[in-house]
Amino acid sequence: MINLVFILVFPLLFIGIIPKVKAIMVGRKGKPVLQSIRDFVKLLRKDEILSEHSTFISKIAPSLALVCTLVASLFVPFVSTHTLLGFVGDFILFVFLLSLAKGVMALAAMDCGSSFQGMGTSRELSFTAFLEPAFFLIMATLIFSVGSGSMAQIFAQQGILYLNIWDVFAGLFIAVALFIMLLVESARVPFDDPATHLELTMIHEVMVLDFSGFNLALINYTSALKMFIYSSLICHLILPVGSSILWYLILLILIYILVGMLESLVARFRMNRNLELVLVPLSIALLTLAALIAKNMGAW
Amino acid sequence: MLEILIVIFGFSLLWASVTNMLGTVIKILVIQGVILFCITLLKTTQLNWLSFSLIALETLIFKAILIPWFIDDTIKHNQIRREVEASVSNFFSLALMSLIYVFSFVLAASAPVWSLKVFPLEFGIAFATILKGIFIIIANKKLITHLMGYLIMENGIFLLSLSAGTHLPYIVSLGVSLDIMLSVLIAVLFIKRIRSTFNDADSPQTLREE
Amino acid sequence: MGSILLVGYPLLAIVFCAFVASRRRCDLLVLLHALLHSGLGIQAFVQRGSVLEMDDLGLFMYLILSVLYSAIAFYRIGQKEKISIRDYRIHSIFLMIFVMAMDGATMAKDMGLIWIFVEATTISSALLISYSNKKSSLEAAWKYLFICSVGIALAFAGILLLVIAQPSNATLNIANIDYASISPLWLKISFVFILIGFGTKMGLAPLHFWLPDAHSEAPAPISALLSGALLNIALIPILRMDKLMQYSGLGYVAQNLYLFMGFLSVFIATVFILKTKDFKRMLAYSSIENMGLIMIAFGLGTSAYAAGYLHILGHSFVKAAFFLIAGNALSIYQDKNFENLGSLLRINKGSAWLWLIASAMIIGLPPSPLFTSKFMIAAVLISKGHYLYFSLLMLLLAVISWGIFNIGLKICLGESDRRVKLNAWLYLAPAGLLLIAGLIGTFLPVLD
Amino acid sequence: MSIGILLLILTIIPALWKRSGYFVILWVLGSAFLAFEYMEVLYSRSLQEFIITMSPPVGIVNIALNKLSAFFGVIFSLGLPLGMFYGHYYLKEHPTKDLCSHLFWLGLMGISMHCVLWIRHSLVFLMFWELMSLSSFFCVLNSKKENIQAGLNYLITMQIGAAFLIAGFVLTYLSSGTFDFSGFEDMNPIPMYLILIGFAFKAGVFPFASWLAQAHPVAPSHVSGIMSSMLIKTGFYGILLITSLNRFSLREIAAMTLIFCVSAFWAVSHLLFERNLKRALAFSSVENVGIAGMGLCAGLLGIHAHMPAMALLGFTGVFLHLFFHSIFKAHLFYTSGNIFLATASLDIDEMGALAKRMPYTALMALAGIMAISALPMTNGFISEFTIFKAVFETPDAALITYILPSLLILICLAFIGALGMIAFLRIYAILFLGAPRSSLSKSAKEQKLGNRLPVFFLTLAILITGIFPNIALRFVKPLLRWFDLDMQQFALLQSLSLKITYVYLIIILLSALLLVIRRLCIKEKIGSTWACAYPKVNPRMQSSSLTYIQPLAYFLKPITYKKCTHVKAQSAFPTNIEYHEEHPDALWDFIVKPATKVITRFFALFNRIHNGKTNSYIAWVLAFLVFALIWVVGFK
Repeated sequence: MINLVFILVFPLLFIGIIPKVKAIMVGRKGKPVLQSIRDFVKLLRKDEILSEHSTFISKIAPSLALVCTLVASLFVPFVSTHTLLGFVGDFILFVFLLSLAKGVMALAAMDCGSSFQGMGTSRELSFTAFLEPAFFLIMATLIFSVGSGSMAQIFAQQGILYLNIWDVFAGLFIAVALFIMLLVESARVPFDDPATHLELTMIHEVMVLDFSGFNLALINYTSALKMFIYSSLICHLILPVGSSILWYLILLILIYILVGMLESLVARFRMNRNLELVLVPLSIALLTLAALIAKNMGAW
Repeated sequence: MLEILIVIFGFSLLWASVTNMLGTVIKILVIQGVILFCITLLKTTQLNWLSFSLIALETLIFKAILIPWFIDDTIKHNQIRREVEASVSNFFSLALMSLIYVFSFVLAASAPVWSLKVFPLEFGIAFATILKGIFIIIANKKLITHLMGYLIMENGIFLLSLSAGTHLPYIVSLGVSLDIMLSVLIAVLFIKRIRSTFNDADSPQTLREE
Repeated sequence: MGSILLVGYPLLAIVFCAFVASRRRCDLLVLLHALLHSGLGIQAFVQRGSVLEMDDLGLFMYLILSVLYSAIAFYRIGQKEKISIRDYRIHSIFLMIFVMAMDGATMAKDMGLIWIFVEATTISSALLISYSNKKSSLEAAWKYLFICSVGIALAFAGILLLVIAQPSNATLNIANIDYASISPLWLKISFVFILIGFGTKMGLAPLHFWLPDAHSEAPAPISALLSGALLNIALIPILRMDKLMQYSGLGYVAQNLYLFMGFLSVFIATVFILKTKDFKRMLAYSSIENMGLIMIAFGLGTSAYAAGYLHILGHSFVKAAFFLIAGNALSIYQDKNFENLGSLLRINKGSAWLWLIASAMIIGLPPSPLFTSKFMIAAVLISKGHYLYFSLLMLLLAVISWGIFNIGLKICLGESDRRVKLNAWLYLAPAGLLLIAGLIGTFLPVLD
Repeated sequence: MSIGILLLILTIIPALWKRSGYFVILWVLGSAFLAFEYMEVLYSRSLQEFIITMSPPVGIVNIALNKLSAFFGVIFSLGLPLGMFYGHYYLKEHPTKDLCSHLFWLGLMGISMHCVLWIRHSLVFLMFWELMSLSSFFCVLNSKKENIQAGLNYLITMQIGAAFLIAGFVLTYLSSGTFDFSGFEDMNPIPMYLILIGFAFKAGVFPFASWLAQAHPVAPSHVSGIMSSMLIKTGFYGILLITSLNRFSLREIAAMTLIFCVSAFWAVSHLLFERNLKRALAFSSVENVGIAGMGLCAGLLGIHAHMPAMALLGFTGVFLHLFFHSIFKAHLFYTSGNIFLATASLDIDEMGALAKRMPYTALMALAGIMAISALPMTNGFISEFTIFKAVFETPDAALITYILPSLLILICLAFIGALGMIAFLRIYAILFLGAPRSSLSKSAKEQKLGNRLPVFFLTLAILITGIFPNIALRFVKPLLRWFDLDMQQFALLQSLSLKITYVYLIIILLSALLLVIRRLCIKEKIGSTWACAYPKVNPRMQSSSLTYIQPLAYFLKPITYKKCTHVKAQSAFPTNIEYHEEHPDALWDFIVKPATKVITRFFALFNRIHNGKTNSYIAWVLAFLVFALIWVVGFK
């Protein structure tokens, strides 16, 4: 049950860390960490403006997307390793729920009939074409090395046994792959700069260009939640089994700080170079899986 | 006596492959008709003299007299040019004729046991005539020569039936001659109608897969 | 007694026909002849050998002929020909002679007699073909007459060689030839001559050249009779000789020749179906193809004979119906080149749908018996291990079906507001034939 | 069963009198009887059998229903009347010239589809198989001149497929002695491959599926709906029949996996670039057959590796996917029919903002699109979920030989799922959302109730079987027992699906709650599109179908075959620059067209032998005489 509380409060809080870190890196003071929560509450009360071309989809899409991501996060272990819902092979439902959210958002983006949204959606979807298989491969590697079960069991209960080097090798590589997926999914720097104003270069931001008020709040919350899910998955993967909550929180903040530092140190990639890099998690997962199978076969 | 007649028949074939005048081909047909008449007479024995005499008479009338007159009349009527425009030179047709002779005699000789009634000479010449008849049809484009080639082939077949046919029920040989005569009559009728619709002597070639 | 009636009636009918004034009475006489013909056939079928002395093969061909003849008799009633009564009278007379000659061929047992009757059919049908004395039909008739009489002459040479081949009491009646004493060499030569002689009559591959011209120039009922019945009649002597060859142990020679000619015919038919622009010639080529299939069936040995007979049955009915439908189409369009035809479906819905169904049945789709016979031919081909031949055959048949349907669809589809009504009889005859073929196809009668 | 068939045959009478109304009613009645019969066989009695004896070459024909054919029978007897019902209204809007022949062929196609399921005798089966192809050919043709090419290609491909089947059946007849299907028990490999290829022709597997993409766009929507949702299933029914009766070696399973993966990839790569709506749906049929095939291979792997869980999940995935595919594919084709009736064009680039003009169709199409791209809350997801779960069962097994094919299935399934989703989101977005791109879509108006009703039933079916998967699982259960897979794994799956239903209910509840809150406290104002304050946003500025997937095309360049005509700018001030891109069917352009060209040129070589001269004909006679004599006399 603590997870549920965790999900509702913390994502927007942690999102605030990143601009703070970027500002400090540059020597500025930066906006306060709680600013994103304040924006969220402000937007909730605002009225909405809908384009005359928009249909019922742009009314229901943001809420459906939020609900799907919320329910998907119920499978993910946050603070406590016992998740609300969970069954063997629930990661398939998890992935498909996320793609449903993305799909609905893609449709909603195309709804207002301007060319920017089309451009944004096409880029966003071309990323998903490679992330979904990557996630499945990551799950296959984990199941191969750790044994099948629900997401909670795979990530939390088993975790990496630091004494066996193969587990460490597999776990760390998977963590890197997940980290790249985190960057892509939540539209962070190397792939898409949230702070840019030039619509031609945006990917995620331009999809939601036409939303305002209540829907915009929901969308911001959904992307924050998604980032929170991925970072929590990474933490559980790295932390050994049974480590305390404190370690988990520290690692979580560390990930957010890492993202913030990454944003300020690394410049954006060119648009088509971007797509090539999206293949990286897929290749990492494939590589580790092949190595593990070879190990099992007793090649080494 | 029989062999001499058949050899003369063979010579008439050689002569046909050399000539290039329609008139001479008709003369050859007449000669072949007469030879066949004599052969049938020679072959009549007491058993079947009635049927064979009938056939002999009939060959004489049709083969020697009626058909050549008919063809001669059509040639005069429709001003067909006199020569036989064979598409191959005389030398080549003569060479081919000898080849046909060789082939037919090899075939005749190759029959293992010769207890049968057919003498190799008779069968060889008859078989050669058939092939020669077909060759004449192939070599020429004119309608009339097609008919004459067909008649020479008929003579060859008639010679074959004579040589094989001593025991043949006469009904069949009668039927043979009747059929030949009928088909030739129809053919001549056709030539008249074709002559009137197509104005040239060559056989028509309109029906082809363009 | 039956055969006397069979010969007597036509002679009387011819005499009447010579004097009768109106065209209707000619048709009536022809119709009576057809009904008598089929009546006798059914009675002969019911009590074997009582009425007409003919063996099973003859009876089989006779029945096909009688069904086709009655269909054609009905069809002629519907036809409106714009020719003088005198020509029409000659046409009816020669039609009856033609059918009489074919009956003779089915009844005769002695090879010599069969030869005479087949020769008679050639002569009588030559005149029927040149019936509309256009330039092309005259030429087609001449070619038909000339090539067939050359072939028939060769056949007679074959019969003579058959006589030579029998040392002791030579007889031409296949049934009582003693197989032991026959000399194999002469028998082989005589078989070659007879096969080539009657092969030209049957339109097999290298000897088929007269068939497309003759069948496309002849009027619809005649070409239906030609390709439906005459090609089978020419098959009778070959089958009788084939039985002789089987018993005297030379079966393999005959089968090799059949297979060779069969495949060659199917190949030639494919070449020209793709090329021809005239839909009646396409039908003639498909007759060549089906005759080729029949020869393949007979070339595959006794197990495939049932397939051969079924194919003959199916092909004659469907092809005759198809020719009658083509006749209808010709009377609508007056032009045979299918490229500048079209929209038959709008002009005359009945004959368009008949056309499509007939073309579906001719290429052997289920309702037609050709499907089962093709299946059996394929079965025997594979069981004998000729996988290459099987795949080649299937490819050729696929190309042919493409050709036939391509022409059929180009004719039937399209938009036009011209509407043409045809006499009811013109639909009844082909539809009846197709129905019979369909019934045979589904209930597959027991074939001996 | 006989009453059902009798009623279906009776439908010919109204067909011939152009009474399509009565035609549909009789069809519904007949199918009801048949459905009852199929259900009875599926759930209670094992075999329902009687014999027809025919003449010797055919022999005894036994007509029997096993569970597999009963399963497909139920799908047919539900789908066909719905198709006819939609056809009735479609033809009222878009009348064809000769209605009676069209209805006759439609009825015949339906009857032969049912008969194909019963016959247990290979020759008679082949007869109805060819009858089915013939009647569907005439339905596709629909007596229009421009359909000739597509119709002919369809017919000839079916002929070649039938040739394979003939070869296969004959070989089994020779080896097993009977024409009966019992002869298919563990038969030797060559006939099995031939029969599988023959069935693959109809099922639409990779090398033989190009007929599908040509036949469907030209056929009227109800015919293409029936064909792609049910006719293709007869092909897959054959494949399942063979797989259920013999054991496969590992190499064969790996080969089948490869074929199905390649077929799905080929289909998706075309689906992404397709502009014609019905061609896109045809390609997606091939893709879904590929996915079902992958499930089949997962099941076979499970059986081969003695992993009961994987086998059960694989086969459940196959049957569920076939059942669901016939639902949502029919739904999408009938929607495309409605769109065609509304806008008289199938090119998606001319559409736009149809949701505004056709709200109901748009809503229902959303459900269909979600189903086909296997998004949760719809039945498409359930089958893909089962197949994924089957694949994830393998890692426990140690052997590499089992892991490689399952890994291949996993990767392909994931990729194809993602690409499929993108393709159908693209189609939905461009069709229904944004501003109208052409006058056609401006003038579109909602279809009458008759057209929308079948689509509504199918949407209902999608949502119900999607949200409560237990219904479908219970429908598939007897079939799995017939395949003798262990049942307690099945119980696990049922409990799992119960959990999924809970998840869906939570989602629905929460989103309803959220929307109510939104409705209460938020006021909406309609303004012009923001688009960064660009004043004149005209519809042509919207992204077209090709720009939508342009970034993705960068990746798929190696496997896509693109034909583009590009008029470059000649001078500094170019008069006309033109760029036109199209994605034809590579298989057809590179394999079938050159093959036909070679064949026709080869046959053209022999054209001149018929040159009209009599003496050349006699020369042929003489030549053959001499040749035959030498041949006969030569061989002693």
